[in-house]
Amino acid sequence: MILDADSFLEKCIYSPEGLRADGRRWNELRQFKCQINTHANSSDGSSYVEQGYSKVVCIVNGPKEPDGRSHTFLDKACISVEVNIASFSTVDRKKVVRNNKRVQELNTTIQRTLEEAVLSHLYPRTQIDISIQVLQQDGGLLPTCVNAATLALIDAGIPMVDYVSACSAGIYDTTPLLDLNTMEENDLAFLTVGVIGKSDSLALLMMETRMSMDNLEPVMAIAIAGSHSIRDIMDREVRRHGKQRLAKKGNM
Amino acid sequence: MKFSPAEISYLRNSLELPSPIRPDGRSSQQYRPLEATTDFLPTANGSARVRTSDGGECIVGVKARVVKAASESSLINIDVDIAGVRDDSSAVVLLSSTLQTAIQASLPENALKLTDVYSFKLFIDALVISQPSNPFNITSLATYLALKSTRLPKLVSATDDAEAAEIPVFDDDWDQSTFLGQDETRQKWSPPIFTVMAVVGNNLFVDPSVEEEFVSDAGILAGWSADGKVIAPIRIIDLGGKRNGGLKSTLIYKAYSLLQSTAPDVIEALNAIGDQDSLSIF
Amino acid sequence: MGVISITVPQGARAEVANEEDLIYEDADSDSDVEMREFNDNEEENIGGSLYVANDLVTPGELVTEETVWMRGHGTYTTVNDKTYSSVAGTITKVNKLLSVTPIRGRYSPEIGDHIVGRITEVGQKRWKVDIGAKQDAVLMLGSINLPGGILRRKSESDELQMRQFLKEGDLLNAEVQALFSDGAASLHTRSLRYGKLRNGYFLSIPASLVIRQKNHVYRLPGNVDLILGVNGYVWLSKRTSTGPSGADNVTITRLEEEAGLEIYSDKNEEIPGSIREAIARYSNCIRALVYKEVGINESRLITAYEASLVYENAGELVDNEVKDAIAAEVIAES
Amino acid sequence: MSLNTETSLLSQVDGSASWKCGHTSIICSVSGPMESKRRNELPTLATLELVVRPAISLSSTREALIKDRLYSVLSAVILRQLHPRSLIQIVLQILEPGEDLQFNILELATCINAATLALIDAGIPLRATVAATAVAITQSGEYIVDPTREQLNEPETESTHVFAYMIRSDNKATDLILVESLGSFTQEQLLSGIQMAAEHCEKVSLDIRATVSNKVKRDFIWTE
Amino acid sequence: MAVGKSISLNESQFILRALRESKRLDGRSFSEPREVDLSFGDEFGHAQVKLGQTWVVAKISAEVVKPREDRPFEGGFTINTDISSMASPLFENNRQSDDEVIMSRMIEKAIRRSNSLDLESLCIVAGKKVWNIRADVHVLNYDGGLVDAICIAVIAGLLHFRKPDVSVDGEEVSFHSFEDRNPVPLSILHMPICSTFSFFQVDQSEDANDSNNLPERLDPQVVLVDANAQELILSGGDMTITVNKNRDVCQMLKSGGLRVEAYTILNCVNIAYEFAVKTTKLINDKLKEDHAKRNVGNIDQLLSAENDR
Repeated sequence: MILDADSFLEKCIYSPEGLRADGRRWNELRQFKCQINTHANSSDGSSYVEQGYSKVVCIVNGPKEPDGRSHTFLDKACISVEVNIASFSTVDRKKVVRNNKRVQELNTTIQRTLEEAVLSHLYPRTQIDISIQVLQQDGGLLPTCVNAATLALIDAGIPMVDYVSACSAGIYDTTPLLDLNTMEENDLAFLTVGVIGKSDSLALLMMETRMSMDNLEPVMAIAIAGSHSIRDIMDREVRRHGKQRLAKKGNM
Repeated sequence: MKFSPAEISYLRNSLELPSPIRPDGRSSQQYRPLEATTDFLPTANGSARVRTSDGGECIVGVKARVVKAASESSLINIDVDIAGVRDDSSAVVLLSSTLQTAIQASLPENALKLTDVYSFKLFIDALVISQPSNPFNITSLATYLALKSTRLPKLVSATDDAEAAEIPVFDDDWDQSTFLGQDETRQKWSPPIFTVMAVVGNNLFVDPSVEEEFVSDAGILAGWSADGKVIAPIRIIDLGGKRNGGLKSTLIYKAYSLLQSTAPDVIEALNAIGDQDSLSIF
Repeated sequence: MGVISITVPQGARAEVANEEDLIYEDADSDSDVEMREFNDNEEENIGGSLYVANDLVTPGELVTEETVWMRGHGTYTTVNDKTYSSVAGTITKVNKLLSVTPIRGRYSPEIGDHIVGRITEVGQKRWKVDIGAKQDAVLMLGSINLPGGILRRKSESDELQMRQFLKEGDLLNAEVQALFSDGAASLHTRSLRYGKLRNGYFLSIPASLVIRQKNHVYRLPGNVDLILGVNGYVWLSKRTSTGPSGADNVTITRLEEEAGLEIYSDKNEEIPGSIREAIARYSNCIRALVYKEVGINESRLITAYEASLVYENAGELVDNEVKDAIAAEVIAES
Repeated sequence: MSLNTETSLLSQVDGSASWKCGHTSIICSVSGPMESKRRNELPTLATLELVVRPAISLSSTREALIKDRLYSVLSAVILRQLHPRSLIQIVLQILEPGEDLQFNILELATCINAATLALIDAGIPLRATVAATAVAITQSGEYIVDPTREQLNEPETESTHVFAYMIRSDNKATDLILVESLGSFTQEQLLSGIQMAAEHCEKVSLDIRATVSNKVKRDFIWTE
Repeated sequence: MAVGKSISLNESQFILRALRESKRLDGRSFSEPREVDLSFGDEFGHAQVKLGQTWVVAKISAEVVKPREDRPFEGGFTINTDISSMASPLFENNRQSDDEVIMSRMIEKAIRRSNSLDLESLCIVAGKKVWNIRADVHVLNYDGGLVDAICIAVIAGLLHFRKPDVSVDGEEVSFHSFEDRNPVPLSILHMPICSTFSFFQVDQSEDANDSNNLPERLDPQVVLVDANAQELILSGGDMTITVNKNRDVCQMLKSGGLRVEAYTILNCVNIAYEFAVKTTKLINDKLKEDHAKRNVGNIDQLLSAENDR
């Protein structure tokens, strides 16, 4: 339980010494922890991602027989995303209605971002359900969800062009800051990118706050670099888990 | 979930035997192994996660907010969210109302009271991520663990504010916090636990699996308090079984004794979890 | 025997051991604001060479630059003709075919697979069957044995009474006869070893743990028959003289005699308690092997069963420690 | 009173018309007959989907009332049996109401006229042309056809009426299809109002005819 | 936003082939938006925008409400963008599709969240009475570029709108009719202008149907500014950038779809900026024109924009 939320706010966002309120430097990610195959018994693919204090669980079911005509496409799989934000995920408890517009936008955005990476044309007439549970929020909701969904899809063995990794970055005065927490998101202009693989290609770009055009390039650059680092960490986890499973394959 | 007539009759016949054979060989009062973690959400006052071996999973977060006691109808609010189930469905309503009533009744009177005017209000939010069988068992167990791990910050301002209302101030040191319902003797409060038993013929089974629920005549929902006493409500519920005849009255008696014999073991196992530390929640 | 066992998550323990693997901070990489170079991961071994089989590749990883390979499942190529992996898995090469087998994934049917399935839908002249794959399989009315023998012609009345043969929820075992272009399977049960299932208990396990064999029907000690579907659907039943397993070499004449309407009966035979107990024990042995991700075949299952007899009550086998012990014994044996 | 009509001004729908009379301006679109949703399908008739959208704020009971009146007129005049199992979608967007919220006569009359014109533009078979007119009657017994906002707000104004006629051959307003009278009025007042409206509706019908023949001339310019 | 279920193979191949040859069917260049046709109605706050065949009307209205408890000094501002099947039968009445939700969120962010309307200037009596400004957007015809057109219409409508003058005497608030005192304009802090870019994968090879043959990662892509409805059906994804003439990017959204290089996006921002500068000037010119017209005829004395709903 964090009690000193107020004393937190008194600190400045970026000190003259180049440190942020939580002690990070401008280009430093928060602790990124991830695990795949966390829900082996109840899903085809699953993951758990922590980005700082943001924590989400993702469960993938499918490809499977579609639920009905409206979920059947003749040329590709039907991917649906449902984000559920737990009422206890924020510092002040807040019940989020499922059909709220912001959640709908989040669902659609994640779905379309993943569609760009998933080779869904390989699975026509099937359905892939992605369900994301947000347990705790501290900034970077969208990127954390995208990263968790990528891992869960890989865990489910669903073919993808490459990882989709997402990260946010903001601007403080003229200094770009990587991977913002809630406090920084409230005070700074920031954007979120979703990168395919180790390229500079963006499937996702979202900016909801006002930022000068001239700051865009450095902020986007650091966000892309951050996404690449996240891809590496995720790849490491996929390999760790893969090796562990291959070791067990010895039992076959 | 659909089953074939041959499967149903095999399962029913096995479960109806005088000494029943459950599909996984468990005894009537045996639970499936569970996995649990507590206190893993730093932004909540208390939290717990319970997972069953068939993939059922429930996460509960408890948050406290300072309110003016007079303006609240209840100081406890329980909200259950089952993935894929509508918020107003009967399963959700039954679950949250049962837990709400029982927890409210069992919580020591002044556990949430801060001052004459202010009080804590507890928000207990249960999130059932996946649940092949009836969600009652794991939701109740997870709620129990979450409440057991719930801590409230220590009040440092005056408790007497009847004359001059003053917003309460708390100690920033989390180590000074107290567990919910903890009294002067540092005795911890234990919330009630509910369980669902499946009825097949003359037999009762705790922690029924999906297939056992499907062939059951009905379910009996009952709870017990911390001291192992069976408590209200005791209710016959539908578990999705097709056979809906009446139940023999002796079954309720059986349910009582079954509960009484299992309750101490379950409480002991649950309390042992709180003492184990874990780094990750999965 | 305890009433309940509650443990902290396995993952938590594993993590303590490999904390290094899981926790990573980007503190040291002083990445410039310049956009990074494509592929700066030193772990990756890109070049003309091909990974050795069983090496792990992850999505987006270059598998080979050589253009001689035919690209199979789990790979893709761009116009530059390089081959990339699209899943996390291992590289397999069969002649000139290069594919990546995902570590995890749903069962993907192959022609000849012996599978167990459950009817989900009765349609026009066909059933839809859940076989745990990406799509439901199809069983055509013409691909089953009709009562009255193999030589009987399919008639319109058969079309109208399809539910009398197989209805929603019914279990059957069948062979994958053909695959559609989208990967869906077409089944048939035109042999007495296949058909509707009764007298037993169903459970589902990951298809990846089923070791493919010539025969997937096992006669197990304790008068129990097992159909270990390649798709991970398992059927444990009482051994019967005419059961699916007893009919390996059936002549057409016998088929005709036996293919009465009773092959679609929903009625179980009398099953003694001892067999029910044995079935429960076997199902727990299978779950124990699954728990430890040990591949399953006949001999391993028998080993597990024999090892389990130490525990007098089959219910003890649900405990994770007991599962560990049983699986360890099986691994030691093989 | 200035009248301004236009047809075929929207590209994505089958028929459209705008009707601007005084300060009331309404635009109407018609799509269909087209594929209907299974659950809305009628076995013997075309389904009529009608939407009336206010200029400001969301649709309220006021628009629901206009919609209800309009539906009774349109369902009677459209030959729905010619297109069973199909859907005809009619959307009316009020751009400028031209009257205050407590009134809806100008909007209702204009909606009917705009819808008729749009239906003709879409080529939907109709039993007859429908024309509507709004009338206000004052304390002194004065009849005001198509009153202005100010006239309606006068305390003098005692009752408001909308009359719609089906107009068949010879441009004669024969069948009264809608009467919507509010306020206090006498029997004579109503009857003479109806009489007066008939005359006016015939004029409106001429306007519709003029607009349509203009459109036809424009559309078939190449045939000459 | 792409609305439209299908387009014939013939048509789609024709359009894509033309794009490959750097041609658009309406003769525009790739980075050329359609001409903005802006006009104002008789009433204050009624703005009409035509962008090609796309036709939207924004109506601004004001009413007096009690402010939110947590924001006693701020007025309210709501934007309603409900699209009916008038725009195209592909829009369902009374139901918002995913695209419509994203679009309305985008307009919300572009105009409301970017603080283009000064909410504090809407305060009449703190904690008691504030103006609530409402923008109702009616989409009459759909031919792509919806967000762009709606945004211009709403901003122009806000600038055109006049609310009655108010005088406060202690707790007493009196509203002056337009005849009494000249009505007052809203305080608009900046003018966000949206530009939508659509991305196309124009394969060099004709046989793009080989499922195993994915396009090269760094394939040249076609980026169209302000695509029309037909082009949108074929687009692989789009991105909307909102900029004002002060070089502030107010909102950017590319929610999935074809991946695009970062430098392409930066180019798009520059194009969006040019469009914003041009459009801002256009809006100001049109407003001046309208103002001049009104002062000659003095129509505004007859009309009231106040709405007591």
